[in-house]
Amino acid sequence: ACADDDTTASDDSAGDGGYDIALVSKGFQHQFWQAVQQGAEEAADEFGAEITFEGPDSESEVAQQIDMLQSALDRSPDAIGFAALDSQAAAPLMDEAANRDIPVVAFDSGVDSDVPLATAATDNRAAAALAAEKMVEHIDGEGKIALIVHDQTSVTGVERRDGFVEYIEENAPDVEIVSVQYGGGDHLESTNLATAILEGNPDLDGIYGSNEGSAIGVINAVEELGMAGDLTIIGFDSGQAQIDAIRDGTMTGAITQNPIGIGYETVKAAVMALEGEELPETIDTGYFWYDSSNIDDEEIQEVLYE
Amino acid sequence: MKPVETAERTPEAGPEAANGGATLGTSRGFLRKQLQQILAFASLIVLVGFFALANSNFLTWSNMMGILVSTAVIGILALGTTYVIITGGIELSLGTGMTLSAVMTGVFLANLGLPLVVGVLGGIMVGAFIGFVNGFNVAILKIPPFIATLAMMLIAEGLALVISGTAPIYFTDVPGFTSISQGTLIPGVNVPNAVIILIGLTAVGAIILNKSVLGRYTFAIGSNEEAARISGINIRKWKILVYTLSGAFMGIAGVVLAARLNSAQPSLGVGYELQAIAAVVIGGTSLQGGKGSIVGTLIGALIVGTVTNGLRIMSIPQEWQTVIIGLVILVAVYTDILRRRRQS
Amino acid sequence: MKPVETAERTPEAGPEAANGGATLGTSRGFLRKQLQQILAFASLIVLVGFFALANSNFLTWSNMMGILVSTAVIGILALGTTYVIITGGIELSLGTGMTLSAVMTGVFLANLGLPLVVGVLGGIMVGAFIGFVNGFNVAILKIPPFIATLAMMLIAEGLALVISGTAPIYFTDVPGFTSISQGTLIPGVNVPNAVIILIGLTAVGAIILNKSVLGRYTFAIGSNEEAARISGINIRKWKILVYTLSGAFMGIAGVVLAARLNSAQPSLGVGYELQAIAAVVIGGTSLQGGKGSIVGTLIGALIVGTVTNGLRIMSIPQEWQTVIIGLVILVAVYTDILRRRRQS
Amino acid sequence: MTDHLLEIDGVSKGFPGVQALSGVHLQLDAGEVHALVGENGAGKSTLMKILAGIYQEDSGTIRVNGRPVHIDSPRTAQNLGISIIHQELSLMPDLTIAENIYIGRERRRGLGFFMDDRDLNRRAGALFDQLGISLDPRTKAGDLLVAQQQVVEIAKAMSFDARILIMDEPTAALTDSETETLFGLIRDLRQHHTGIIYISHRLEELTAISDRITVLRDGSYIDTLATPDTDLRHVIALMVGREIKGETRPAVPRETRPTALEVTGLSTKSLLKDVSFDLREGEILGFAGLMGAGRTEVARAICGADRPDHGDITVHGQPVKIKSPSDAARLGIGYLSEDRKRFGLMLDQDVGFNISISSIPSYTNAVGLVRDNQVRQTARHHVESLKVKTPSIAQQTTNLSGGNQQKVVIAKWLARDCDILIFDEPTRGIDVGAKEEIYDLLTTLADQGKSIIMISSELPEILRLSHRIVVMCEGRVTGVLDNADADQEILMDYATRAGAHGGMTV
Ligand SMILES: Nc1ncnc2c1ncn2[C@@H]1O[C@H](COP(=O)(O)OP(=O)(O)OP(=O)(O)O)[C@@H](O)[C@H]1O
Ligand SMILES: Nc1ncnc2c1ncn2[C@@H]1O[C@H](COP(=O)(O)OP(=O)(O)OP(=O)(O)O)[C@@H](O)[C@H]1O
Ligand SMILES: [Mg+2]
Ligand SMILES: [Mg+2]
Repeated sequence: ACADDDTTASDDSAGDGGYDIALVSKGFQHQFWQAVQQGAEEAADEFGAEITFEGPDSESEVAQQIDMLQSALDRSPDAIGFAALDSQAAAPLMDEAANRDIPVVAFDSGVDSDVPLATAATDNRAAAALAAEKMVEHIDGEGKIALIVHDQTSVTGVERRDGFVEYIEENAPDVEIVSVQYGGGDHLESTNLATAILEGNPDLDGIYGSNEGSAIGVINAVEELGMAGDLTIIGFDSGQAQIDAIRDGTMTGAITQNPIGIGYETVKAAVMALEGEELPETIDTGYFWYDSSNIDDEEIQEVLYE
Repeated sequence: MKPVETAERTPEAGPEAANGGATLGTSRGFLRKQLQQILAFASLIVLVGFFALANSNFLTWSNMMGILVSTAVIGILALGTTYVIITGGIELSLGTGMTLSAVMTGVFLANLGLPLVVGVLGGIMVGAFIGFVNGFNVAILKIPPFIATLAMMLIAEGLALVISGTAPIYFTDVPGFTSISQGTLIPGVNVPNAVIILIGLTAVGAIILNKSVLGRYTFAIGSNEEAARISGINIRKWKILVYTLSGAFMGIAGVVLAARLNSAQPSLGVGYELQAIAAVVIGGTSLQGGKGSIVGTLIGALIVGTVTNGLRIMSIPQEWQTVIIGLVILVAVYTDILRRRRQS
Repeated sequence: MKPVETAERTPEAGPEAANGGATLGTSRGFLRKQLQQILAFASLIVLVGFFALANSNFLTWSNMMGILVSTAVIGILALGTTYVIITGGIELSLGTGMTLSAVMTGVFLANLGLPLVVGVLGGIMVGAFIGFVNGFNVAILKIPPFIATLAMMLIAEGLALVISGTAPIYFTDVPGFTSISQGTLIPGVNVPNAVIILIGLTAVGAIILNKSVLGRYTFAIGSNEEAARISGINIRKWKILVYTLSGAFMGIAGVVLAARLNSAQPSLGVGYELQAIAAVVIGGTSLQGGKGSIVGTLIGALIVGTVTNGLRIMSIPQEWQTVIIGLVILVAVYTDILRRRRQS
Repeated sequence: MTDHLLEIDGVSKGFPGVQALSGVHLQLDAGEVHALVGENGAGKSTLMKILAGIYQEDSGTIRVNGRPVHIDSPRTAQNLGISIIHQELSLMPDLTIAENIYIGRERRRGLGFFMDDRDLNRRAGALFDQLGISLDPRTKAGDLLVAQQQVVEIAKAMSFDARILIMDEPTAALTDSETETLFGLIRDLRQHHTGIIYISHRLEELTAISDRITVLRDGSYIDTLATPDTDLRHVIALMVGREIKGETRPAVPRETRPTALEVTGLSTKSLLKDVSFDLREGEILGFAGLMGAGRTEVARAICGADRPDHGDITVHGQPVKIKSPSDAARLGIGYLSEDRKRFGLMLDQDVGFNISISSIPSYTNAVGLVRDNQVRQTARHHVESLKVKTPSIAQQTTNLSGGNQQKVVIAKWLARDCDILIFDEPTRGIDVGAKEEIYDLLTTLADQGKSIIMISSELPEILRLSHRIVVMCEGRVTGVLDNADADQEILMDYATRAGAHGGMTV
């Protein structure tokens, strides 16, 4: 809508050497997003760009993210990296970016729009299915399990829940999901949730935590109840606590994405776009299963963060 | 002694003129009073000046509109709840009640395919109904406002998720819906409708508060509920009306939000109540009740919106943004306190 | 009339005995009053009974301890802030202030490697200092408590992130730290320390509120600040002390939280303030000030903790859990209102 | 015989722990001023609140013009033509005077949705003209002094054109000249056949204004007397059940004693100009003056409640800086405010709490905990010695009658044991019997060596107790007199040396 205001926007800051790239992510306080930022900064150093990195307080704050994207556009950066909490909500701003010739690279999960030139993301559904597969494997194909998910409505929350649940429904008829609850990724809340689930279902065989905070909540609960080792715990993402729990056997294993890679590839793609190079439509940054057997592999160590 | 003479002298110029109490005034006096209040908040002007100097992209038309648009939802919530707070109450179901209104608007328009006007009015009515229930619980059942609206906050949060099936409802197939927030009514001038709605509601809200019966009784109840009761005012009725009015504003905020996001997001909204109440209190309305102003509330919301936007534009690291916003609120309010103290 | 004779009759049995105003009492009377308050909240007992029938796993020792442990952090925050609320103030920096205390405990113990006791006391002192600053802003600068503590909420949130470098601080290398929450002091009896701390602080808190000069002045300030001032009470000093005390509780909550999570999570804490204030208000303390009780606060926190746990144990879908918790709060408080009305 | 305008028959009302009224009778005729008297807590206000629709009677009947009525809300009372001036001031501080007066009766415009504020102010202005009140209707009620609020309450009650007008201690906060104006108004109303129930503890007023007197004691009806045939001493005897001794004057002057408090050059921007006086040990120093003369402001400045712009204070010869009431309290200065609701009481706390709150640190044990037994003992002691009428010290002060609340505030300062006591209108709203007790108390305290400043708008009271009298007018001290040289005329002369303002005019 504001196309006529600002036609010369993208020329402004190229003068002082680097490109100005604004990244609007889905969060900033959590370790995962810090790792994405780290990767983005590495790429920025490498390609001589300047980046800013912002994200809303939680993954339900769609409106706050839209405000951040709006402010980022008003700053007239050379390119934008965007991890949409809700693609549709962002559609008008995507159009505005297109009108103002600001290239957009999507990251973390796809943006349902033809504006982004490329998407650097993890396939969350497939990753969650892998987690489910490992769960079934470790509880020998039967038993009761529960899910602690970080969000009920956000894309990542829904995909990591549905990918997991669908795999179980299709491949493991003898596995019963007794409870799916949501702790907002808050460590304390997730701990309390997991405690209550374990109290209510003492015969539980496994729990899956869908992000770092959720997984740590499960570990805390199991340790407090003195049940470490009694059941299979599958986590998601990394961080010191999960790594420690995998090493000491409390946690069976976890799925990790490649957050540093996501950040790196996003900035790299943005720079390439600004230099006029062709971009692949999707840049799969991949996901990995890690447990005590492969945690020290170089390939795994590269994608873990503490 | 000449009582008439003293009564005629300086009708508007008492110490109240600036402190937002209910004062009597002619239409001219009314406007002047509202303007005075805007000027009173020097902090807002200082902030705008500061950011304009710090970053050349700040003082563009597009960014000014951006600030207003991003203030719109919190601002509308805050306007409505100003009444509740002046009665000495509080409204914690603002955020999730707004979400429930947005979800119901989605049900009316996207799921049931009702006509645009009907669906929008329906959404606003849902907000008003939530407010009515709050008012009933507070005025008739005598449940403390904090508890009544806290419970409603949880109930609305849950219901929004239940009704929407925990998934956003999209308005993609509802033509014209997004233009409620994003379109522009005034041709040629690039002012988004969300901004026009915010300004319009401020005007309407200020008139209701300062000139209407409801407004007068709002102040009376907040000032001394017992005295208002023994003066023969039907406290229950007016309190319910105040909460219902606040609910209607909440419903409007829900519609504007949904139109902005082109979707009803069922898990949005927790925490908005605190931001809205903060805007009201920064704007000079007292949580003790009895004192307050609608224009002050708008300014309170704009102060927060401006700082947030300005810091983002300046690319300050996000953790520092939070610290700075905290400090700015403290300084802005303290300056205002000092100014008033000097005045009296 | 024979005032003397009547004055001797049933010194404790006035209508206040149950409503949490400050009353004078003997040590026996004091205990009796606290017990009465526990019994008063029939709703809690009804709730426990209901869940016990609904799910056989509910009424186990381990689950009871689980409820208490999961109530501990919010409960401790709520205990401290009860004082602030009785003075007529409010404390919004509870959640993030607690986080900042936890982070600083991490800095002291994990980063600087100070001895356990020093680090823990340091963390508590950080909380007390945050409270002190709040008290200063409220009592000396006369900034309304809502604003002063809202600003502090943001400042503490930002500082926790800045100081920790937005990464959790782990206590893995601090021997004995986790046992502050998870260990058990009393050998043989399986009561986690977090629970012992919660109960202990309730007892200490109730004695301070009901038997100390600070407690008496807390009620006086909340009842009528101006009258308290004219009565020769140094309002500024005692208000600062009240906020500092509340801050110390916040610091303790931070340490207990960190010990429970074995880490200081810098992004935790937003929203806890509302849960804590809710516990206080459900427990019968009035946001208008002047009325309140520590035991009531504990019960308020337990009501919320019990319902949350019970619904989780029953694996009710989470969106319905929220709705039900809202309804239970409404019913519990309304029942209590009815009971009091019938009593008088 | 025609029906009475109002007939109260066998009305009873109980509160938890208190039977406030039992079987009370009262008849009021058109054009009659019917005085209602009784000790503090006798049930006068309760009866009036029943008529005003604030409380409902437990049993008994009320008839208006012979028709039995059930007054279930303030609105019903208004519709029956009953209007009341409340004893406890009940204005909405954030609203203007005009808004307060016409609340609920505003003229509306625009489909009944908007207020006509111009009309409101015009009506209030006209009302004030008619009543001779010089207040700006646009002033916030919260900015008014107690006396001015009382004037507004009177104006509000008058604005109803009521057939039955209840006045619950309307003159408690007024000085003599304003009282005279009020009496003029009452006589007017009597001409217009309004029935008036008049409650006051200033018994001499009854002779001046009332036609009949009904006496209540402990919630029971005692007797109704025709004023012209009645000796006030008889009324007092019926009220308190015993004889009250007559007036005396203090004998021994205290000029030779050392100075306890010396104030020099006290000034504030708003009002006070160069106020200087001294207070001797063991002396009662009376402060006389009209409403707004600045006596309260002097007291507030001395006790640190407000900061004066200039002025020096010495206590027992030592120059002191008093920045807050807690400084004053530490120096042994206590201040009993004229506005007990705002500055005196914590209404939602109990009697024991209120009595002990100023002195609570002196009841702590070794670990700093309050010894509640001792607190209770002290509280009971004061409740007994001041004859505070309360079911127990655990009663909330908000449930006490006005006069008994006043006694609680006095007890608070007695418990604190100050050397210098400033009593601002200490007998406001207190019954004759209790007044005598307070006079005795003040005299005893002075004899024990305490120094007392007594601000009062009742000249007889000042003349009776004070060793010396300071008279103020418009913020200046216009005279300091020995009691022996003073009488009411002389005091009034000094008090009007610069012309009064801000109240009802004569
Ligand atoms: N709401 C209430 N709850 C409990 N007791 C009450 C209440 N209102 C009045 N009382 C009691 O009823 C009795 C009568 O009080 P009331 O106010 O009618 O006395 P009064 O004659 O007006 O006294 P005063 O001259 O002091 O104003 C007193 O003992 C008082 O404590
Ligand atoms: N509590 C107060 N708040 C604000 N102003 C006050 C207060 N008390 C006194 N004043 C100011 O002091 C002036 C003089 O009033 P003050 O009460 O001192 O007179 P007074 O001689 O005690 O008369 P009275 O008590 O009979 O009304 C008032 O006009 C007012 O401006
Ligand atoms: Mg009375
Ligand atoms: Mg005075």
